[in-house]
Amino acid sequence: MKIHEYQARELFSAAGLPVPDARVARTPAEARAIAAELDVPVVVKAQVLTGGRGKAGGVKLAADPDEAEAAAEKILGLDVRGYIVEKVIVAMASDIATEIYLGAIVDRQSRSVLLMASAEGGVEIEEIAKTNPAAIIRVAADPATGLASHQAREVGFKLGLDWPQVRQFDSIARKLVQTVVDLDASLAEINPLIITPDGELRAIDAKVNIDDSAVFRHPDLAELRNPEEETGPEREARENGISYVNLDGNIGCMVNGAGLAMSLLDVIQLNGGEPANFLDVGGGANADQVRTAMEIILDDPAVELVLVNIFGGITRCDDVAKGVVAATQELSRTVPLVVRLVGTNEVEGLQILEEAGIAAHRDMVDAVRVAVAGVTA
Amino acid sequence: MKIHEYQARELFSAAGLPVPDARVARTPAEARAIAAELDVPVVVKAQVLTGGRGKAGGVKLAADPDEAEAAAEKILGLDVRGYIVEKVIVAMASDIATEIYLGAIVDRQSRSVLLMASAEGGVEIEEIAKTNPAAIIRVAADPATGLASHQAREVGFKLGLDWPQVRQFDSIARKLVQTVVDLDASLAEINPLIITPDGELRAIDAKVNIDDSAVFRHPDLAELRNPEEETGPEREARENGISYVNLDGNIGCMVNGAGLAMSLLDVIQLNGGEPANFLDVGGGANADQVRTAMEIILDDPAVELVLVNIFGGITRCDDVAKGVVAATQELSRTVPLVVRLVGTNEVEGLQILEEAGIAAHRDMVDAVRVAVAGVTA
Amino acid sequence: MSILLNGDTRVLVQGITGRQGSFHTNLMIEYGTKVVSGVVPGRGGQVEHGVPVFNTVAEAVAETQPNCGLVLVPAFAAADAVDEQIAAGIDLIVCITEGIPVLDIIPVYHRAAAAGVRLIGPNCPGLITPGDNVKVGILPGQIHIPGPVGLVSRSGTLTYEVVQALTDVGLGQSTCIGIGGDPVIGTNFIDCVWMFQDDPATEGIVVIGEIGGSDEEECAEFIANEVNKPVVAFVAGRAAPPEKRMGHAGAIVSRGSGTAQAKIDAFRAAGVSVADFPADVARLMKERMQG
Amino acid sequence: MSILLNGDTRVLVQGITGRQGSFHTNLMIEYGTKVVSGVVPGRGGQVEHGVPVFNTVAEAVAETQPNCGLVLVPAFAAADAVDEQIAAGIDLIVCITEGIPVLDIIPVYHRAAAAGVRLIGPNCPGLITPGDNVKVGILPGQIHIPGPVGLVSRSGTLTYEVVQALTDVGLGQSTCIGIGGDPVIGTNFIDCVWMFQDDPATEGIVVIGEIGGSDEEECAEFIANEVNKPVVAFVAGRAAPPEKRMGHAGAIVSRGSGTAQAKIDAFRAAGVSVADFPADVARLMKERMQG
Repeated sequence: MKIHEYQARELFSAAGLPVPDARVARTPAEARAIAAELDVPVVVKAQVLTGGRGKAGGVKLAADPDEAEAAAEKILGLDVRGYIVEKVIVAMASDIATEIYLGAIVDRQSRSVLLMASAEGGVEIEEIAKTNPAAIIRVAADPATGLASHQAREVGFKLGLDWPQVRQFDSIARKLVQTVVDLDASLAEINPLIITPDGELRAIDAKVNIDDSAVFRHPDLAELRNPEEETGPEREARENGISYVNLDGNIGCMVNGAGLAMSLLDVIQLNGGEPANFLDVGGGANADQVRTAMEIILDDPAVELVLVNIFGGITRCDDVAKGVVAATQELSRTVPLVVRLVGTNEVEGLQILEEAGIAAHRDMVDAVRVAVAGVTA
Repeated sequence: MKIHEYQARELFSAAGLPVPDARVARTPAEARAIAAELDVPVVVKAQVLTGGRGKAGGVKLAADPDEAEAAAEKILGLDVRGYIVEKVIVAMASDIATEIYLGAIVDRQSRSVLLMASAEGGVEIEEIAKTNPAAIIRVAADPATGLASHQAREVGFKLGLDWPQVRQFDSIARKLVQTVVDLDASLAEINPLIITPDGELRAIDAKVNIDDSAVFRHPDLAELRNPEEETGPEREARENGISYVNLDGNIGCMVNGAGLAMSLLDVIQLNGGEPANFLDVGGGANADQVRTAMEIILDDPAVELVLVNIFGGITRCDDVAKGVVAATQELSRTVPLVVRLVGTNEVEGLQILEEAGIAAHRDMVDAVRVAVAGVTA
Repeated sequence: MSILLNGDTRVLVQGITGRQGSFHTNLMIEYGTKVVSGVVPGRGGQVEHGVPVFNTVAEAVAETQPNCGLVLVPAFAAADAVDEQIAAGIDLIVCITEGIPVLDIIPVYHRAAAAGVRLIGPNCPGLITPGDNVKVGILPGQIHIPGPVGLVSRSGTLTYEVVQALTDVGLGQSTCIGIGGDPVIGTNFIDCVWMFQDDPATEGIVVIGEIGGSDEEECAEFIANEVNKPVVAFVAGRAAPPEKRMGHAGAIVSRGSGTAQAKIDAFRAAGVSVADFPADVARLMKERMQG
Repeated sequence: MSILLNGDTRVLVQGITGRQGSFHTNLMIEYGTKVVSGVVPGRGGQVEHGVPVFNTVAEAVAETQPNCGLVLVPAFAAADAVDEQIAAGIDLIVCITEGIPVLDIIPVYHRAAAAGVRLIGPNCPGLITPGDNVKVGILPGQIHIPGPVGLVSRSGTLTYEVVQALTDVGLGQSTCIGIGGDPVIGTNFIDCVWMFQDDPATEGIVVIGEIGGSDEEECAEFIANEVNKPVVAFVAGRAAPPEKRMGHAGAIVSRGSGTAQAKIDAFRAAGVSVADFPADVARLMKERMQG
């Protein structure tokens, strides 16, 4: 689960991280008022659930309330990687002597919370990873005991900080790792962590992603979920235990199993088609779930045809067939169906489809070719 | 650091442990008022920093406010193992079907937080350890991750609890271990943890000892320190970094090093004398500390003679000698001195003593014999 | 021969009275697996599909001596269940449960590693050795036949797809393992490929990867250096958009890393044949094993 | 010969510029110890008693290759210092610091054990091997002479008392170790007695215990079963009242357990000679070694 910078800043503040004052504005007038109240040069920053807002013109310095209003005017409504800016924050601008990248992530390889730091702050970490991987300092923290002070100091000295700066860095790095642990975050990032000309460290940006599997035990974090993170169908799918990702094509896909669903998309592309979605209806799906999944797929007006690809293991083919038939009969919108159905109770399933006048394939690649021909015809 | 039951109950409540309502009374009238307000049968319990209050008559059931007042009348002022009762708590009485012992301690052998439980609750754990050691169930928790739920369940089932009780026990046991970890306690104990006839688990008593070495990082706990835990000299010693324990004899002892100080007491007893105190002036003690230590020793009016036993390693004999001489000259009270001084800068030290007219021994046992003869003469 | 499982495997099922636990216990027994005990707190003394149920793993171990534990309990309780099996001395643990908070599984992983316990999963379908009629988990037994191919996969149904294709061309399986779709899992590709390389009954190895992480790349390097048996791979997710979680918690192209193409390239560079679509794995393996 | 220390011991001192650190570094160097580096964050680049100071242990290890680390930093920072030395690969760590919260040292102890690191202390005077002119810690060098007696103790000054008595009767020491007076320590009596039993240069073993815990009792049992060299013990605290901490955090008779008498009885039952007062250890050892 992704949250906005302003939400992450509040979590960071609560964790004792040095986050400068900032407030949210939804209109240029609000931005002006906040800048007037802060009465210092400010930064106006787009709040979007994606990176790259700087390059898209979503971050602007403003010396006075007039400039802040003008900046907000330009930023609100911007399209940043497909997200429309609806909110900005107006934050105290800081004098910057040095910019550091600092992030804590749950790391697959080391099975730990990994602290990553680089003296090349302000740039996205994947950029640094590409251009100068040696500039990234990594240290693995034991999530049970947190980052040790000596680990933080070592990173601080490697960043070239002096001792008063290392002491601040020690506290910040340990709190950032603890934030990951306490919030079940998969990532907590400060980019840039700046050093002012006076030698003070400040978190100028804030980013937190929460482990979706752990949201259930953080009711306060669950409330931070932003509607724009998901499309309507994505939300409906999540609430029904279905994995669904909306894509740009016209072939609706219903599959049991994430790996099989991914490879169906691959095979569609390989054959010149364009999938409209990723959908994993889950293991052991019953007729109701299949019907709901079909509803979600058909909610996308771009869908011209639905391709059902089921390999029955725990999932029973007859259950799937019943759901498919029910959906075709009950849903208002109908599109052509291509079905591939094999595995547990395959015979019974095929029988049900046949009775409803739906033909089925045994081979996945065959089914894909028919589907692609169906939409391009 | 020991704290009172009523203080431990508050810590337990804050940790979410099921502690029945109770309030503190300093007079019989207060006890009556609390009983009247609770309007149920109550237990009146002495608040003393030691065990054994039950046997000493410090715990009484009271059916109504009259009885509560009478009980408090009898308990206030009682002497329990040398502690005079100044406060009681008046607590809701609970119907008891079963009594369980439950304690969490920092365990030397397993280097872990050890959970101990026994179906023979209400009895002191050392009694159970003597009479029926097999009745004590032990499980070691990793302090970094806390007691695992499965560890708690296993203990609960071994105690013979049914499933609804095990679920309550699971929560209680994990919170008790977490209390040890969060408070830097050396012990947290519920004795008895009772099961009501309705199957509800309740913590009827509460005991918490705090690791003295960790009090510095718990300012809130430091405020719970009770003056009656220490004598005035013990407090003064602690505040000066000196280890001091008041004893019943008449030979005041000043030693550098805890082991050497303990063995001085042993040798005094072995030779028929009675030490007035344990005192470790610390490694590397200087003249000032020696003078303060002498002051603390002489604060005890039972002291008839002071025996100084120094083996100079880091501690320098000349420093000690200066402190001893300063003390004899500046302190109002003077008693005979027996000094044993060897080790680093021994020659210089002996010289200083000699100039002040103080004789010194090289052998510890010789010095002890002279001291014992000095007080029994 | 095979890896991890054999005719002496004695399985304990944690969560045996649950909907999933009961259903799959029955299927495992039907397939031939020796399920010796189940554990559900508060259900001690009951019997499920003829299998005695205990309150704790410790009791079940003392009474029934299992050497393999299956975890089929809800996500909030699953890490604790794995930990209970580690503490009770079980040294092969298969955790099917999906949706476990990743920070719950990390300390348990390290405890397993320190105790020399092999943890498979979580969020995996388990493993099967057709030649011994033993399966632990939810893999459908009927599509498998005994044979020389070892298969390791991050995905469930995709595995079935490939297994069906292998079986259709007459290539049976020594052991098939689903290692799980979560970001942090107990056993990775290298662990399994290593075991298959050492297993005399395995003559060819199938690796089924997907987007996210770099396990496939590390496995490719390992194969290049240490494996002389033919290896065929398939990697799902070439069409997946970046920054979107594709069903599995671990299947995400994040910040430009973990793409299918990088994994496919790594496998090819290591001399591994990479299939374009799942069923093609069978054809390629047949070629490699004959070649 | 000796245990743990020898002529190749290269010592890193953490906290070298502190009051205690500087003072004892000087004494160690004067005694003959090879102190190769010091660590104090923020003091990197300085020199103390001719020894280079680094900001981190990792740097000091890379530059100066110590094989032994001494911790002489304040209590609030000491567990972190031990942990830093473990992480940097030092495998003999001596922690002098007194007053470390016991819950700080527990995770560090387990990390040391898992990494195969020997931790001595905390709250101990360190160790000394007179025959190689090497000492790590705060033991006064001048009272020691080389010889055949290995000594292990929970107390500092009491050790000096016994060592002086040994030296006075001409019994030199192979190695003397103070294991520390805290409830949780890295190395216990059994570890040391075991090493002394295996050390060809050690012909007799002195064990100096005190009230609190049951380390002495366990050591006595170990001696009865595994040790054939003469052992003499002294146990401090016969006159100590119950429930009172006698200086050391670990020296407390708690709830009737950990009494001096129980320990003395255990030693006697194991065939260990127990001295009535410290200096008498020397006489008893002389008798035992001649007998």
